Amino acid sequence: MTTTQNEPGRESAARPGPLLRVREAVKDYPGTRALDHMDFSLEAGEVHALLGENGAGKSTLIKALAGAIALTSGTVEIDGSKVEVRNPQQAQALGISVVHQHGNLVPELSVTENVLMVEGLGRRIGVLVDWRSAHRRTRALLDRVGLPDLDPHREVSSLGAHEQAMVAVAKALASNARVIILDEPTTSLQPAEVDTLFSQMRRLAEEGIGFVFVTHRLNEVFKVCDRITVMRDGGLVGTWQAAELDHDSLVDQLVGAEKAIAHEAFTATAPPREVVLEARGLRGDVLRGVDLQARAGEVVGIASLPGEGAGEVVESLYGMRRVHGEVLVEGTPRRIRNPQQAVAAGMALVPRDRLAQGLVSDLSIRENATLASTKSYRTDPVLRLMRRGRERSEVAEVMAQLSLKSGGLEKEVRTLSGGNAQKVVIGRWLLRRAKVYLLDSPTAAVDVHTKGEIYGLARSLADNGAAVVFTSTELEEFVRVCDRVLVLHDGAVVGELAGDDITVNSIMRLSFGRKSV
Amino acid sequence: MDSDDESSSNGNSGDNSSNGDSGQAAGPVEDLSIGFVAVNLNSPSINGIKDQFVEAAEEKGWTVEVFDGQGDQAATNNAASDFISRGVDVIVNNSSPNAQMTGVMKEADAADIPFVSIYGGFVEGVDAEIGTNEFINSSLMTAEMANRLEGKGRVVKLNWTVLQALRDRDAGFDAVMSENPDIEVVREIEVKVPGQVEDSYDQLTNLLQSDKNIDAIWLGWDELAPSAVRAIEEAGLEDKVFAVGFDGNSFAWDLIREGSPYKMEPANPFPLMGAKAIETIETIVGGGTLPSKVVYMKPCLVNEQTVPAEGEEPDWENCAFFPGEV
Amino acid sequence: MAESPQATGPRRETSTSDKLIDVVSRYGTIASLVACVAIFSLLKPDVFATSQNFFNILNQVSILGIIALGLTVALVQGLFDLSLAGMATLGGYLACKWLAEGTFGSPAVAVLVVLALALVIGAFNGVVVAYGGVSAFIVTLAVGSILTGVVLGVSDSQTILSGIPDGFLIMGQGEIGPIPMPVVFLLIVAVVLYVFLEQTQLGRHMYAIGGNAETARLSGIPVKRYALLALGISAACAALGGMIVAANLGVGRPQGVGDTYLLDSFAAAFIGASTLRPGRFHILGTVIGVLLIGVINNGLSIMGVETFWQYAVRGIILLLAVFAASFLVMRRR
Amino acid sequence: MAESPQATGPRRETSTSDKLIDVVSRYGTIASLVACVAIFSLLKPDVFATSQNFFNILNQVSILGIIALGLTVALVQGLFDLSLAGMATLGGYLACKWLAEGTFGSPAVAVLVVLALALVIGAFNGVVVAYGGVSAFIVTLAVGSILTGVVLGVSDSQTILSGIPDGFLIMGQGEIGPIPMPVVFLLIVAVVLYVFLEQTQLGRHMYAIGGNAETARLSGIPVKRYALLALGISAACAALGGMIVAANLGVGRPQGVGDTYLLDSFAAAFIGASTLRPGRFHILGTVIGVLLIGVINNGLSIMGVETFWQYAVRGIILLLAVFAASFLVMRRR
Ligand SMILES: Nc1ncnc2c1ncn2[C@@H]1O[C@H](COP(=O)(O)OP(=O)(O)OP(=O)(O)O)[C@@H](O)[C@H]1O
Ligand SMILES: Nc1ncnc2c1ncn2[C@@H]1O[C@H](COP(=O)(O)OP(=O)(O)OP(=O)(O)O)[C@@H](O)[C@H]1O
Ligand SMILES: [Mg+2]
Ligand SMILES: [Mg+2]
Repeated sequence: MTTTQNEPGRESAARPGPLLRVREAVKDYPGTRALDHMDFSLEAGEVHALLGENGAGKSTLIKALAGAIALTSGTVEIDGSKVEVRNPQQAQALGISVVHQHGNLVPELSVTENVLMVEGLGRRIGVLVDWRSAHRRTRALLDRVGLPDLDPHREVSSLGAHEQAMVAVAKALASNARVIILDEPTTSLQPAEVDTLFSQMRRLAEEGIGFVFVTHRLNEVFKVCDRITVMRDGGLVGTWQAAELDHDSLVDQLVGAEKAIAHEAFTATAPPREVVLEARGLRGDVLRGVDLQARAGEVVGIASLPGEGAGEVVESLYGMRRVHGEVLVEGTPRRIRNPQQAVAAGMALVPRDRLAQGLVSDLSIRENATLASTKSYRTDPVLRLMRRGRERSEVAEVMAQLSLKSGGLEKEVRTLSGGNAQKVVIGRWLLRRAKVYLLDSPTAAVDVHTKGEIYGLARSLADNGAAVVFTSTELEEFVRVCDRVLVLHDGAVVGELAGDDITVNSIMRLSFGRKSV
Repeated sequence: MDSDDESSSNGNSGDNSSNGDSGQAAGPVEDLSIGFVAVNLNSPSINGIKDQFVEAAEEKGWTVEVFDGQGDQAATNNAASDFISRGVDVIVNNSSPNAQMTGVMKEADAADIPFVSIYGGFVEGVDAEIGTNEFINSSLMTAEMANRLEGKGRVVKLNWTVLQALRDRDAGFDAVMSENPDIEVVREIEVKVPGQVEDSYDQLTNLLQSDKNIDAIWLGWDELAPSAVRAIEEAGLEDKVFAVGFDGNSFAWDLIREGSPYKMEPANPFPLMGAKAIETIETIVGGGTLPSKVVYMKPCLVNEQTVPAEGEEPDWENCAFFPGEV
Repeated sequence: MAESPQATGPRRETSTSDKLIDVVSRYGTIASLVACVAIFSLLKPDVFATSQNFFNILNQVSILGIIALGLTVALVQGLFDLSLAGMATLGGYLACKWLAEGTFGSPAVAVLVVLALALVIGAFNGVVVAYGGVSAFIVTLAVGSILTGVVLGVSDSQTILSGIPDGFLIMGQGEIGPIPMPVVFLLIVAVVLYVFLEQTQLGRHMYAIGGNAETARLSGIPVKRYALLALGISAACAALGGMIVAANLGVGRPQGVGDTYLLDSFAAAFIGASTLRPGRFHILGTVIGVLLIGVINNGLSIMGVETFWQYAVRGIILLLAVFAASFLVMRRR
Repeated sequence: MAESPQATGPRRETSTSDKLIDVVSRYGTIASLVACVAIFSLLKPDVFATSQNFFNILNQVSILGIIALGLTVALVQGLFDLSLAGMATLGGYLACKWLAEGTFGSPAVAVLVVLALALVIGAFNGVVVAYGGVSAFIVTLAVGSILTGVVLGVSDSQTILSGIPDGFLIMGQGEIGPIPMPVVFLLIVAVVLYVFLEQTQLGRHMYAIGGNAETARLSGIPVKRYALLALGISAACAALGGMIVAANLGVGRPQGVGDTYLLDSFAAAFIGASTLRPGRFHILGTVIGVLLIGVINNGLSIMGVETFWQYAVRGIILLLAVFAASFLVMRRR
């Protein structure tokens, strides 16, 4: 393992050591070593990217720093002196504030209560909550993360995913932290929101706060980070100044030279064939008459700003929303009022929210994988006994094809890292042999290597005769995988792009409602 | 009897002449092993019977194994079957309705083991049943209530007719009321069980609020007495309305002694039943004959004059039952 | 295990029909309550719709109310408290026993000692739940069984009727102006717990824990201690309810006191959870639930409806009331 | 509204002790069961540790077992079924009534009709829960109240004592070889439900729905229908249990039959959920839970322990048993 240790550039104040340092961190889970003698350090005033493949151990390291889990062995230092971080309270006392990958907010509570959960709401006359000042403080914080118009009384469950992500950031900013750790905060953010976040990070870094920033989007790394640490298999690969690396060399470090893949294109090589999916005049709460066709062999992208139609099209096609309009699969009109009918019509959904909509975390990989195709493993329609042997072998086959990394197919899905969990969801529909694949941000929180695999998968699904509908919050992905992109604005299709016309700029312009490309 | 005891006594045995006389004893019996099952020893009266029985049996040098079904009749029956197959000398049923133990009786009969019950209600197959005649008790008590009303007035009845003993009391009530056309039964309230204490209080409160012209309240059992008294007092009717009931719980005697609107009840001699059962068993096992398979015990009338001092019991042997005896 | 269904999933913009649905679902149980009152008033105007009966209903629901409000605090954190039946029985019995035997001369002291004991027992429940990791359902069931046994043992199954001082009975039988004391206690408990849950940091943390315990923990809230607090409050309210029952009837019963209220208090809290703020347990909702149950019981009893009909009709009304509220919420999801 | 048994806290563990912890937590309740058997056998070897008492215990737990196993199916989907008390009472009563009155000549037909009726009532519960969106807790509470009223009304509070044919009584009093009939029914129900939940498509779907209903729905499973199925099975088992009680006693009681088993069946299922597969309700676990409760009850009764001690000791043993299992699981998380 070659490690290039670089001295931190700025803010070399008279301190005995770096702001935060982890030495020889080890974390064992039953059957897995999630952290393996990991070293990491953070300077005041820097934005430090923590990168690695899915399952590399990034979140584990962060959870240990947050006091959410205890390290099996290893030490944590603040300003050069050893500290104990046995629980979240201690982490907070040490000035460490974290936006975790999942579960930062309590959806039932108001924005204010979430944002001030760590800090406290503040009191008046003894014990009573001083709501007025709490809302005022919250509004100020929301202002800083670019949500000046968000009503702090609103319940978090009523917010969109992107708003929730920014509220989580506001929550982290609320404390007077010296270290702010952001575990994949940009997964559900739009480009403009990402920019807002970055400008806040830079502003706070200038005030001396140290940031640890986890992402799978490498362009973000070069936009905002000073230093980069790469992890693999729970251990350290190396730490570099951002300027020392470019995109390709970073990818090499991330996935290991032997696995590195080129800027392969995943667009079609053969012309599309017959129409598999057709929707006519979809109309609903958001959609205002959307038509759509997807042919065998093509990947059709659907892009829009959040809430302006892309997500709604997917949900409507899958029966999750009541809409008017006609849906035909392989030329036959299908009545799709619920997901069950959608599945029966040959559709498959890879949902955006993997944990809440895609997986049953307490069930095994096998049981999750065959959830949509139990019918094909049962002995007969009366007794409905499950043929486990066949189930096991077919799941094993598909998961091998997807190169799933797991401790065994009988392991509970909850032990999988993000990308591997996503493969289980995709595997579910491969086992079902669906005709129409609705991939709703399938690469969210997926590492760069697996992303490539998923693009390849989308392509091979199309090549094998399926229609693939694709959405993403990363516009470059449309460019890489889609043969055609429909751009929606305010619930209507405002443009269709194909081939070389698909560019980040053209999608962006159209989605803001500018008709001409 | 507390309402949740599955006790019942049966009025149609046709023979209620025996009164403390358990026939010809046939000499002392030693070394008996007794399987004693109770459906629920939570109830003070059932527990009292058990205590007396065990005490008296141990004095004789018998061994008693007690099983408490804690409200589960099926478990109680199983325990009895178990005793039978283990070969005890006698099965004693404390307060479970015998009608629900006919399976056990058959097994006992096949194994030639006597089946004696206390407060189980007579059914075919019982070798001896010790209890009280609730139809008679109720007829007397209801008649006494009618006398107090001088044959005229408005009455409310609260009961829970699921239990046989309480049904017998109901029948006594109906019998006497049909003889008293000038007494109007304003409302017959079926109490909700469990929750009987609260329910009787709420129901009476609601009733007395709309209808102050009530003269007497008839309670199926005296667990309801404190709530009835409270409802009467709260409606400001303590000088007008009185209540009568049954059973013989000491807190009911406290109410009678204090001069509350709860005026009288027949108190069943639960403490004597254990000893009476011992006597009866001795007769049966010793080869003697019982004058009747049903041994009815005489209750004591408890009213303002006869109520025992606090912490004491009536003189079960010599107490008065008919009001005229007081 | 407990995943709140509305946490994730598709969200829609609010339309006019959504707003209407929202109103209906929020006020469904309240509408049912109003409907019940109206119907009973029409059928028995001279008896039901009197101010006396108004206080009468309040009096009759006050014990259920006090117990159900305490339970609401536990349910906010997702903790089922089944020990409240045993706790209420124990509380009422012990206060009577100690006062009748002169262990404590002053009723106020006896009441406070019982409340303190209840807090300790409830906190014990909380310790086993939070630090032992056992589900509250089974812990409180077991502790309830222990309490039932203890009170039977202590009492030798004997009911206490005499020797209970008037100073204690006043808790159940006294009045302040036209308001019966049990109602006064109900009001105090309702106001205190309302302020506690809605307006204090502790209460808001309880909602945070109930919403997502892991998020609360990661936010530095000492999650475990709150189980002690919630189950302690629930136990104290149950004991208070039990003491008021004892004071109301003037008897210290060693069994069956609390069991009467066990299922009804859950019913009230669950009705409350489909009122105003669908899916959340809250004090105002529980109050509505308690009133609904009280009005149904009182109305049916006043009309002289047969007992078996009372069971059946009560079930049907409950079903309709909650259905009215939930049906539309669900459609909206 | 689901019960969340997992507590949260600092997690620390070493891979060395992992396996041990795993074993202890999985087998904690089983170890408690073995310990109880050992202790009672030592204290009363001649009575407790006999093959006859073995069947006796099985016989005693069989009704609880049948009801608790049905409930387990509902709990797998996170549905609390409180109507099972009323359902058991109704089932036992109706079978007796119809047979005594000659409505059905054949006991088998009467039993099947009652089971079908129970399925329908359970499915009704399911309809209100799934399509009405009301929490199962309150629906089944309300329906239980309705059933209680109906059976009291139908029976006029009268117990059916005579006219019940032997062909029916055999269900509760007969034997196959040395095995009492109730035990035979328990075995059948346990095996059928075990295969159903573990080995069939429907069972698989139920676990998926219980784990994450939204995921199950998006995988094309008709989620709502499963509430009908689960509550139907639960109701049918309750009715079967009630009929076996009636056959065992030889009487049709209109009141209180099912209530005896309500809380114990929840206790058994929750004990089961901390056995072998911590956090999951499953048949084998419930069987262990039922046996544990049965052994405790039988042992304490055989020893002639005073009633109040039985309550208290039972509570303590339950607490210890579940604590043994859960404490370590929690530490591992
Ligand atoms: N609770 C757990 N039990 C067992 N194994 C776990 C647990 N949590 C994480 N792991 C394992 O630890 C390893 C590191 O996981 P971690 O979540 O830290 O990865 P990550 O780098 O954050 O990945 P991603 O980019 O997908 O978020 C993975 O192999 C994962 O399967
Ligand atoms: N309008 C309809 N016409 C015909 N069949 C229908 C209709 N609506 C629903 N169904 C079918 O009836 C069954 C129950 O429908 P429902 O929408 O309630 O299912 P569900 O349990 O909600 O399933 P899902 O998980 O898909 O929402 C499904 O099999 C569905 O295909
Ligand atoms: Mg991660
Ligand atoms: Mg649906």
